[in-house]
Amino acid sequence: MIDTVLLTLILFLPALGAAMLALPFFDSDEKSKHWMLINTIATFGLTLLLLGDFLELTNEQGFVPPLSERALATADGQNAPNDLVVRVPWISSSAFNIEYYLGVDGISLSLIVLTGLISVLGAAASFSVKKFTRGYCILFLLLETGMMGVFLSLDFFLFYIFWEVMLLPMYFLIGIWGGPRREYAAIKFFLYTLFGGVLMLIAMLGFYFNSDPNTFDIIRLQQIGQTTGPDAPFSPFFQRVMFVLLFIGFAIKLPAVPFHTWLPDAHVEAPTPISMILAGVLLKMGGYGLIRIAYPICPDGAYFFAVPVAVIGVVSIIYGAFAAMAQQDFKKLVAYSSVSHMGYVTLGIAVLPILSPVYYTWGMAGAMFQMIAHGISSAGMFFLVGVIYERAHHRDLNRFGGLMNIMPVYGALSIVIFFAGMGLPGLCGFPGEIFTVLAGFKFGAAFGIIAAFGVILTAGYILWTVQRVYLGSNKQYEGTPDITTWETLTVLPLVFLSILLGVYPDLLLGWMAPDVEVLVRDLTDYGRSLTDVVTAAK
Amino acid sequence: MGLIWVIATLVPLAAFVVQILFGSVLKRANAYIATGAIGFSFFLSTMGMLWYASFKPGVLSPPGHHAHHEEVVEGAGAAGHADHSHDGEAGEATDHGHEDAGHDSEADHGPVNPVAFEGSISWATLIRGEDTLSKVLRENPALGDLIGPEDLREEGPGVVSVGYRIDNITALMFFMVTLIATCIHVYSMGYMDHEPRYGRFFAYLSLFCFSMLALVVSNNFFQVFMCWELVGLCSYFLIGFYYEKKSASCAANKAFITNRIGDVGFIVGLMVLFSTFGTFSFSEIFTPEGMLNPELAAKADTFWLTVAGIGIFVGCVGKSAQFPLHVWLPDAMEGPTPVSALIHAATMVAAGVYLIARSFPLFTPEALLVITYIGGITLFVAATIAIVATDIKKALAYSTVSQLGYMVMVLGIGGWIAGLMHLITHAFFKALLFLCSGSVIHGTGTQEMPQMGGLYKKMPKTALTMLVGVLCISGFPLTSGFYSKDAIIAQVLAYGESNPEHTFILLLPGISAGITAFYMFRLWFMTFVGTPRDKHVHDHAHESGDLMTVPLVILACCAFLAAGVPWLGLPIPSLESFIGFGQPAAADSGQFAGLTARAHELHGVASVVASGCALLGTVLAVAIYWKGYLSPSEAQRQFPRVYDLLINKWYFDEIYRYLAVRPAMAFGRMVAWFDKNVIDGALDGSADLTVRGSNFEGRFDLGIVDGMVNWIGSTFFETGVSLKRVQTGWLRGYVVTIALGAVALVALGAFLYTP
Amino acid sequence: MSLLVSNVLFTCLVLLTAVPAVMVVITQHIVRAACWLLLSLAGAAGLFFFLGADFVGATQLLIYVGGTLVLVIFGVMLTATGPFVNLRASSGDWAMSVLVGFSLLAIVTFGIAQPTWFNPAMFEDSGPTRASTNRIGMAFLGFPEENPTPAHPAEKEDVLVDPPKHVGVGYLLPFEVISVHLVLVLVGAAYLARAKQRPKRETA
Amino acid sequence: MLIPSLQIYLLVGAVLFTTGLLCMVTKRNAIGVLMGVELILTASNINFVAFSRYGKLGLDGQLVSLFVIVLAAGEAAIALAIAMNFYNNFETIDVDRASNLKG
Repeated sequence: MIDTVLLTLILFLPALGAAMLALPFFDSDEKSKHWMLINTIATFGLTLLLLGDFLELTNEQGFVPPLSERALATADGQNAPNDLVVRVPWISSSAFNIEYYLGVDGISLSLIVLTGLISVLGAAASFSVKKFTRGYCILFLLLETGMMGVFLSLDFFLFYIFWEVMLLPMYFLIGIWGGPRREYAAIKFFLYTLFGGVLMLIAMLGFYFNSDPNTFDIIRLQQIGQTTGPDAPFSPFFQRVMFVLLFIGFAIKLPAVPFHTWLPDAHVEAPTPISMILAGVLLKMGGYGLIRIAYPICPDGAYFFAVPVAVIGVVSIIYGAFAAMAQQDFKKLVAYSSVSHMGYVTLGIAVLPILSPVYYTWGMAGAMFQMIAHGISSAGMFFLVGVIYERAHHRDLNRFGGLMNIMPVYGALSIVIFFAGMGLPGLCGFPGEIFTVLAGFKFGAAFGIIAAFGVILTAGYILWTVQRVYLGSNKQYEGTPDITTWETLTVLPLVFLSILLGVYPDLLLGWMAPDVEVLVRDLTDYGRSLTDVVTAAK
Repeated sequence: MGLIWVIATLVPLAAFVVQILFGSVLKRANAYIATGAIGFSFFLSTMGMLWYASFKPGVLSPPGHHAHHEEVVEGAGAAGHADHSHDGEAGEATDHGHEDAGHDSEADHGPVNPVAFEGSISWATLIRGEDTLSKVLRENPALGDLIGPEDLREEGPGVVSVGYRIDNITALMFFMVTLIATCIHVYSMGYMDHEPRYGRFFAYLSLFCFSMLALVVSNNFFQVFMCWELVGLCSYFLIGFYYEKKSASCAANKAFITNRIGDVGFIVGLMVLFSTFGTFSFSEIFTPEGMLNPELAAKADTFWLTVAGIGIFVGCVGKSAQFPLHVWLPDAMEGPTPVSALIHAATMVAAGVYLIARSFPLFTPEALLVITYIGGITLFVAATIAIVATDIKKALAYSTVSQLGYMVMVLGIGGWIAGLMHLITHAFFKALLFLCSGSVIHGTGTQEMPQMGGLYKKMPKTALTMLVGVLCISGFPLTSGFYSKDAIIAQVLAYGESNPEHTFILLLPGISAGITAFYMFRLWFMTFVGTPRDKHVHDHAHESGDLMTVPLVILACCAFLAAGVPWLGLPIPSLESFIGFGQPAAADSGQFAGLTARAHELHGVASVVASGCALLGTVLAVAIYWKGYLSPSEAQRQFPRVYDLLINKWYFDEIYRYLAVRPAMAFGRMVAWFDKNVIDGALDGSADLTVRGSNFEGRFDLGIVDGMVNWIGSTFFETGVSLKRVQTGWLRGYVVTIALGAVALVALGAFLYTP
Repeated sequence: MSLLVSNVLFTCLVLLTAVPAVMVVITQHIVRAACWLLLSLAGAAGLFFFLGADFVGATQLLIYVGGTLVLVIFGVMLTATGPFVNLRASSGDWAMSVLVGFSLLAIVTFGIAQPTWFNPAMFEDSGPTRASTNRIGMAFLGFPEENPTPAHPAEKEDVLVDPPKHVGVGYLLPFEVISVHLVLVLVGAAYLARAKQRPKRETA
Repeated sequence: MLIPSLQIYLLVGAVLFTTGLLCMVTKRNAIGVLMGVELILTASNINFVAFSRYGKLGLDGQLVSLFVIVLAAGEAAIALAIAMNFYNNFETIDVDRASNLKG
């Protein structure tokens, strides 16, 4: 399949499905749900196809050519065949230069596949939805298009559009199908993200008007941003200001600590599948934005603010872990654990002043790996919490206990997922955590060591939770049915991936690391030229 | 050939996977799979061991030829490079290379460095292929100056690999672990017979065996760390095996979290290695003869090296239950007894000691001093607590901690051989002791020694095998424990000679040797001799079945003979010589130069001291607990303070509860509060403010903006209303008005008119 | 006609016009007011004659005095029942209206007394234009006088002149429109004035 | 003794106008008001005719005064008809009471 069609189909198949749900044929809830599931599975299949295509791009040196190379080879308006970059002028009248510009590299591809997978599982988990099912399915599919769009877009304008597109379905999904405080949570989520989006918009326009010719092309902006010298279009000061704007915008999504409070509320109130999507995919957009946009376009800002960003990362790790430890609500605990885990992402991305591409690759690749791993483990955790919530109708940790004996299969699956979240070697949480911590140490010993202490706290709250929920004995929930086959099938891919990625991370790094390396090399080259300037000044 | 060990490692993993996936089908057959797997591993490791020992005659040289060699023949592991190939074949090719090299260095120069087989596959590739620049630099270090300043040079680990490295301590550890594990598997089939989660127990055991073996064979610190956590996980599962009991799950949590605290230290060590050396590989960090790679050492300053050493040691402190992280091990006795024997006595807890031995050249003198002191404090504190322990397993657990303290301490003073020797011998006799205690528990249904007594007649096999274990641990002559403890005392004496300032810490092993003998015999006497103290327990007691006693007998033989049979004077290598063959040069140079030789000279004195202390302790135990010359309760009354301190385990749990656990929880609550009230509060406050602002603005809108519009409208309206009055309908008035208007108009014109 | 006679006559005519007009205002009795009005309008007609506008003066007498005023007097008679004969305005009204009226008069008089009016070039006496009906008719048709300022208009009177060459826009069409209008007005007036049943007062 | 001149005519017109106005204002009788109107119209007629004689207006002044006379006749007819109707409907001829159309 030619790449244009493939990428476009991945992007719009869910939206198309959503549109078709409006047909009168889908008059029953069952039909809608099945259609949603089929649609997400088809999209996921396409993402796998995309993965295959991507791996086929490998050149004789055993590398897939970097995205920038492929993107620049694709002339405006005409596409090189099957280089997985689509570039068509969209709003080009009166020199707006907005393009329908999609492309994948290892970094975005892993997130796209993750999105596809989590969407399938989310759709599968949505079978318990009772209220306004058809509307739910439509919003769900629209949400998927939004998420795919964010990861696929290479045009900042397009990126921004999808960023906002994703927001609205999410708002309704939380606000209509959520828990008792859903309106508060939905509005909080909406406002937070919108606030971030506005900052991003400012930065976007800043880039646009400071580039010559004015462009929204992210690849082009990256090149402009990485230009050094006195006549660079983006001055250091400009880059720093833009970096702060972008960082706050993405840190809200990530979420990093001072901007995180929407997350526990949104998670607690959101229905289970939405929690899965939220934790599994939406949080990754923040990290992806940092990696794809904030850092490459504003490397000077990144260098300038490396220490504060790393501090935010470390504080997120510790703060999230402590906050998780004090929670009574199962979902809230998992939500705070997300804050803690995404702190590793921030830390891993922040450590670029190491100036050694090899070492920084550890941080960056660790951050990427952590995002994928967290997508898997936290989605699993939320699903498992949802399973027990459906049976017990509460989430109070202190009222559970003994579920291991009552629901053995559920217990076993939970243990795997929770231990993956804890970062146990052999499960997916470990590589990302350890890589970022190691790189953090290279950056500054204190960062690494304090982040490493997060390991204890994580173990503390996860084990305590496991003990309170699964261990011990409990008469109250005697006879609760074990996890159903359908639910098992939903969570099994996550369990399987947790183990697979933990045992053999090269599987993911194999296609992700080269692109991370390219990015890291660009950034460190920029940093070195900075130090050259500094030494020359001395 | 390294594949033997690789397969032997992976077999339990395969067994684990099969058991987990098909556990519901297999049910009790799990036990056979697990036992078969570990048995097969044992078989393979035996073959490997024999092969390893056979292909190099130097290994088989009898002891005594322990002359120190200035000249170190480079072993086959010299190449010591990480093999980045992605399959086993290339690894095997390297092995052949080693083999050849091994044969080349067959020259009979007495002990030479161990042959090391190595192979690895990449686990996480961050830099695909080798970076050209770093490749050039690695090959031509001299070019570094030309290429750029030091700090900008591109180097560092682009790949994290997993692999194996087989040298003599690996082979030995592997053999020990598989042997004991096999015995324990068999034993467990009897012991766990009536357990509901019988199958799962064996699955965990298989996973544990895999993790432990992978730890032992690993060729880099990173893999060690991963396995380190995995054994911790298995330990967690097995301690919490009876998870319905709150105490069990708490103990499991405690074990895991305490271990994780140690692991943070380990991670710190890893971080230092990573950022200063840029590699985790043993063969890159250490030279083949067992020194720190001077190239790398030049890059690191002493401070960070010490931090790395202490960091890794902290990991060992956690895993090997050293002071101050020893508190988890006694609690870990909540697990089934075979687990206690396997994990918490023989293998996992010894992994810390193994790691110290492994990374010995890394430790700076400062780090070693820390190790010595920690080990010394541990061995004494744990021994004292063991005196008053009444739970048979807890007594053994404290004994384990104490014995581990011996190993750690002696490693700290350069007793590399002595430490590892004690590790091996201790593994056997402690496993034996635990299994015996398990047999007792199985037979009586209680763990409390005050309820036992006079069980000898009921369970003679258990009693006799246990007596062997007790003799071994007490260090009675001819037993394995005698040799290892003797080696330790000799090392201590030798070290004390050259470092008199540390005499205090060096007294502790001797004292504790006596205490060890005392509490072990106390345990045995309280259990097996005297009058039955609990009628019910005694009546109920019975000897265990063959499945349990046969492993006991095997282990008893092993424990007795573990140190070899040097007393027979046969030309078979003793344990000491086998281990000594692999001693790193670092343990015999620098501050430890000549110490090994000196220790050899002091063997005679040491054996007298050790035996004397042990005898003293034994006599005391006989006097109190067998013959009843002295009353233990009288002693309690005499020294109430001491007794309180000991019975409360030196108040460690309480201290931790008040200093660590509760503050952490409180801090957690504080953070949650902060989150809920301050951050969210600020947020809600600002939202509220916005709402108020909007309300104000709304009012502004309503009052001013809308008001303006309304005002204009109403003004016109009211003007109209007031003008309505003008519209009087009074016709004549209109006329007047018109006229008036005309007049006014003209008057205005006249007024304005300027000719 | 000697100058003196003409002056005396003029004075009489002025007084005949102005004094009855004042009397119309002053008198309270509506019938008397009508009579005074008759005199005043007749005086005005006299002035027209004096000005040489014979046709206008005749029309004034015929239509105004003969037609309109009779109509008015009819109206007076029809409505001058009982109290309505003497409807008095209040003295305040009087005071105000006198004030206004006199100030208006003062202004107009002041205007008339402006020196501009004495500019003979602008307002010279062009002599009486004894416009015969013939001439007026021609004027209505838009045929202007040959000589706008006839030095001897008497010589030319009663002579049918040839149609002048230039034809301007005459007043014939307005005159026709007004005539038709007048007819309609009269018809309407007849209709309105037609005696009919007084409609019942709608209560509520 | 008055000598005929434009100013005298205009003055007569002014007097007539003023009296007409006063008549309109001071008469409460609708027909009285009508009389005032007639007076005012006459005043204008005098002006027109006077300007027809003095100045360059020529016959146009006379023609316009003819129009005025005709219109005054029509106006009088209509006004009287209205007055009659008013009288019929309200049983009065007092214009002060004709205030039904006020706002």
